Amino acid sequence: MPDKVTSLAEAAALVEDGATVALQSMATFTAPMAMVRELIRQGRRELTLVCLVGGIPVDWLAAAGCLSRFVGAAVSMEQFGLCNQYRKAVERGEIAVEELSETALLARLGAGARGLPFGITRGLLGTDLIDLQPDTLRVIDDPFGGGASVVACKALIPDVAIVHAHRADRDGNVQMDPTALWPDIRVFPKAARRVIATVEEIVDGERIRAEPDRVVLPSFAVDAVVHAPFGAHPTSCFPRYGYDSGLHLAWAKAARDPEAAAAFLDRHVRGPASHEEYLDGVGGVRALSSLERLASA
Amino acid sequence: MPDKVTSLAEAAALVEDGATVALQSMATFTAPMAMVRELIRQGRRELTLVCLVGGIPVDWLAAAGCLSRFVGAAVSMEQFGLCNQYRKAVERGEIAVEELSETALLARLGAGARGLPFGITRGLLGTDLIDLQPDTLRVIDDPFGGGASVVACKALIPDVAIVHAHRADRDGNVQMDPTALWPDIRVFPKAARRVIATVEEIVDGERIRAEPDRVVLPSFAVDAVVHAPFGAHPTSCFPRYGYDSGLHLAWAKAARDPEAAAAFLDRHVRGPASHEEYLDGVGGVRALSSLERLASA
Amino acid sequence: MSAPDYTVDELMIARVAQVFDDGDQVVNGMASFVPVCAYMLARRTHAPNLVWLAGAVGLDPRPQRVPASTLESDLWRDSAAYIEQYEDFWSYALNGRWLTKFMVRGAQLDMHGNANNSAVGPDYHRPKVRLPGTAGMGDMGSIGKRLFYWSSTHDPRTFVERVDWISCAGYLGGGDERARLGLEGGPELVVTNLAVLDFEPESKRMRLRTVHPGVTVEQVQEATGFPLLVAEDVTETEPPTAEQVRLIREEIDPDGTRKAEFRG
Amino acid sequence: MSAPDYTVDELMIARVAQVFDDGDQVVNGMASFVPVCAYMLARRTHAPNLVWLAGAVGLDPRPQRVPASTLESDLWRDSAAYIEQYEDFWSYALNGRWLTKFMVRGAQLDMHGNANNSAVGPDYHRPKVRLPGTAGMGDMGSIGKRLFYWSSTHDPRTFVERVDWISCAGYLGGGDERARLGLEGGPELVVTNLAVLDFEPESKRMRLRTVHPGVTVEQVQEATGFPLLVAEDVTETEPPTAEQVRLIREEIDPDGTRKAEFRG
Repeated sequence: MPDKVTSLAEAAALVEDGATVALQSMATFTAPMAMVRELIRQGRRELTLVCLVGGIPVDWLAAAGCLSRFVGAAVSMEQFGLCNQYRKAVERGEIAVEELSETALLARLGAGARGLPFGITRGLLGTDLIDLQPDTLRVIDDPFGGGASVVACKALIPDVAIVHAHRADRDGNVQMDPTALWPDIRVFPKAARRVIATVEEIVDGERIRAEPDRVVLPSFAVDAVVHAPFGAHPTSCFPRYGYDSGLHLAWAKAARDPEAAAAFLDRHVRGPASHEEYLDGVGGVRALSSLERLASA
Repeated sequence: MPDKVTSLAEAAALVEDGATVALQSMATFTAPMAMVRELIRQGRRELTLVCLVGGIPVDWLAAAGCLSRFVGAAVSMEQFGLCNQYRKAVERGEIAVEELSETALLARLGAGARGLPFGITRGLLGTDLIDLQPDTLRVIDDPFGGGASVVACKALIPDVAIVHAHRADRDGNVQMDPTALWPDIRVFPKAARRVIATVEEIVDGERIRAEPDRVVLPSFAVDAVVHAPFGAHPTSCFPRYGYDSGLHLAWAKAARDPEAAAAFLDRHVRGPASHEEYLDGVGGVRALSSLERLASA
Repeated sequence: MSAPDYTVDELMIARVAQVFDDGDQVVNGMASFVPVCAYMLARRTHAPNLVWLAGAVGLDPRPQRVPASTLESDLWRDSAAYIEQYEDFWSYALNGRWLTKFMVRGAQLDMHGNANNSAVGPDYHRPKVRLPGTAGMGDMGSIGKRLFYWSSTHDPRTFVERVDWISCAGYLGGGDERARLGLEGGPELVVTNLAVLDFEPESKRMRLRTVHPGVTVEQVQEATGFPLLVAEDVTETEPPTAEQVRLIREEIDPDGTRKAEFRG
Repeated sequence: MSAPDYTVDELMIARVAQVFDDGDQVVNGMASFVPVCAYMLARRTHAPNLVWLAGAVGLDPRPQRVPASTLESDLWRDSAAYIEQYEDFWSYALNGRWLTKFMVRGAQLDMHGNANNSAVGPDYHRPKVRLPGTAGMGDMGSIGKRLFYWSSTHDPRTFVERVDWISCAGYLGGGDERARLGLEGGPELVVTNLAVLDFEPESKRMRLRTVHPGVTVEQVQEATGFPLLVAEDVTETEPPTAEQVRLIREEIDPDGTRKAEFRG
């Protein structure tokens, strides 16, 4: 099999300016943060970001000026608050928002994954979000005359999906230990044209074969694999490590002010030349091992 | 939690004459055979059977006169041939067939599971099966004007789904060891009004909690749990035991002739008063342990 | 026996717990301390068989106490099942057989039980305030669920006559408008830091049912940005019992995490 | 170097193996010994990176030999991944990026590449012969796949002018009828126990391309229930090499399981 393992920098080249990027992110849960930092370092522009519930990666990308559009169900860092840099950019009209309920977003992506022109849901009926977004949402009738209407949700095919997982082999088989499986890893990669997976560890194929039911992405559906231990930091990667409260709080505070936000990004994202330097900058091995204890508590 | 564990006889009472029964069955793979035998013993009539690819349980139920209708993608025992008793009954006009492609069947059941009036697929376009079945299949246009048509598949809500699995606790959490996960256990139970699970073993809740990602049916979605070791016999239950070639061959031979088929059913299904007696009748522990060796070879 | 001392969060939690019957299935989302504490309380009192999908992930979890997040793994690491969300959770939620009651909170909540978590201001595309987004409420409002709102900020900014944008369908314009659209279920109860309200059956307008001890009908009306209907038999909200308060303080949430949303 | 002795099953397997390129993804269903042997042969020869979803379950399995079933666990127990079927397999199959080539066999196959596995006779509801059912071919024919047929029974009962019922969409009535329906892909090749056939690009009628060694054009026509188009350059089907035959006999299928369907 072709060796899919590559560097952060090379994998990031799969993401072009103006691309639609389906990004794993669910509040403080696992996001491919090492790749998000690389995209900021490389200065990507005009990205459309697709998330379920976008957390800190959305705010960092917004603060760095990488985004022109957000498609998703919500943006929130849960107890660390709304994403202020993203909010302000939306309020200034710099980032357009396509706001979908979870099932409507999943219907769009599920249709993309399955080569269907549209998917359907009963969610959103009665809300204002349908009329606000007629290009992608439309109420249609039951062709069997049952009387119930449904919402047709136009297929969405992102250019790239980016996820972080526990391990992969060099063929690109990506495996997760038992954890929450959100749609961002279950359906985003199936819908996208290209898939990048960053992983905590690269393993031999025999390790993957020991738990064939825990492969979440088969080799043929993955285009690039990048070794990025603690690659989800400061988001969580259960059961390996918890989210970093300290860094979330520091960002939430910085994000109230554009200059503080820029300084934060300079220090933690643009400054470090590599993922390893980033990890050193947020406390290195000592701090990170305390997150591991947190996750296994 | 209410104790869901009951007997085969009592669980079978959830299946009424005339019911639509979604039955786990995929050629020689795991089917809830102990429950199938109990339904035959109890003399159920006029059942509509919903299967993905129905194997030996379809033929036994057909031979026993339990069926008036079959809904599914195919009927086959793979290397043991077509199901002759079922075929003859269809050819005599005694069993009606609704024949769907796999995605059309899954669209019907997926819509039932999700409370949607219909699901959609691109499968079957161009075939004769759409016009043959206008009550449940209808070609509709893309409301976004993309030009591609899709097939709307009317929601199907079975009265009961019956599955066999490796283990459950008394609350009804049903768990599978790593194996093939067909739609018959992934979506049939979600679509049905009632769910019966027969299992190889009843375990303590702590055993279930040791592998929370391998629960295939959560307690609240299960109405009855029945302890039936080797309950899938003569179908397989990987990785615990393989299918029984000998009994499949014996049935395939008997099924060529109505009298031989009836004698087979009398001996193996109607004769034994219980699941335990059935197992004794097919060779008992010795023969079954050879199937275990087969599965772990 | 009512508690000798209690706080409004504890009263709300005890009141919300009453909504759930033994054997119900419930789910919670992000930053949902009132529902989570109420579920944990109900499971320890009248509803030991309340089936709880913690964070929409963990089935029947056994958290030692309420953690800092109601979504993350501390809540559900010890569960009977991890429910995959795309296919499994949403099938169970959409089916209609299960999870029939759903708790919601919105940045705005209006006279007819519609909620807004999308945007504030007349221009949706250039909002005064961009809110987090509809997330699951945009589904739950439309798929036949019985909706139960909670709010720790009963004030005219939250309780508005008409939400700027409906991101969770309540009774829409009121009367039978929701029913005419074919939507079943709908809002039933609103539990706030001041009162408990329901919806008058014909007009589907919000109606005051009980005021919390020490709160007057007038205070509730003043805190509400539209004219409230007032039930003829407005009484005082039943305070939590001493045992309920003990369970909340000692077992369920000894860290007091539930109180954060009340500090505003 | 062609094998000094070989059987028609081995010739067909070697010919079918040529269809698949290194890096393709392929899947097999029930009782599919010709495709399974061809995949195993291709992986041992020109296409070591052929991605194989054995039985639509096991990714890149390492079976020791062809087992009695091409669906059951003996084929895929040692796999890199067990692919869940409802959500995972069907997404990969329907997507269009993957699994672009699909092998099919039908009880009837017609002049325009339509297949029938549903029923024989003019009354679908009261058939002369009830066939197993459309299963996956009812999908694969309509979703843009490149279809490759195999048949070990090239005779007028199988090769009919018009199938009684189309359960796998080929070129329908021929010409551009398939394209007008918006269906991409379609039948490309038919590998039988007598010959290899394709479809003439304009009429979409089945056309003889090569005859197996020892078989004449006339014999193929006689075994076919409709007038065949015959390519101008009909040649002999390339026989398997000695190494291919050795691999099939010694490594892939030493039990000769592949031969069962040829005994009829």
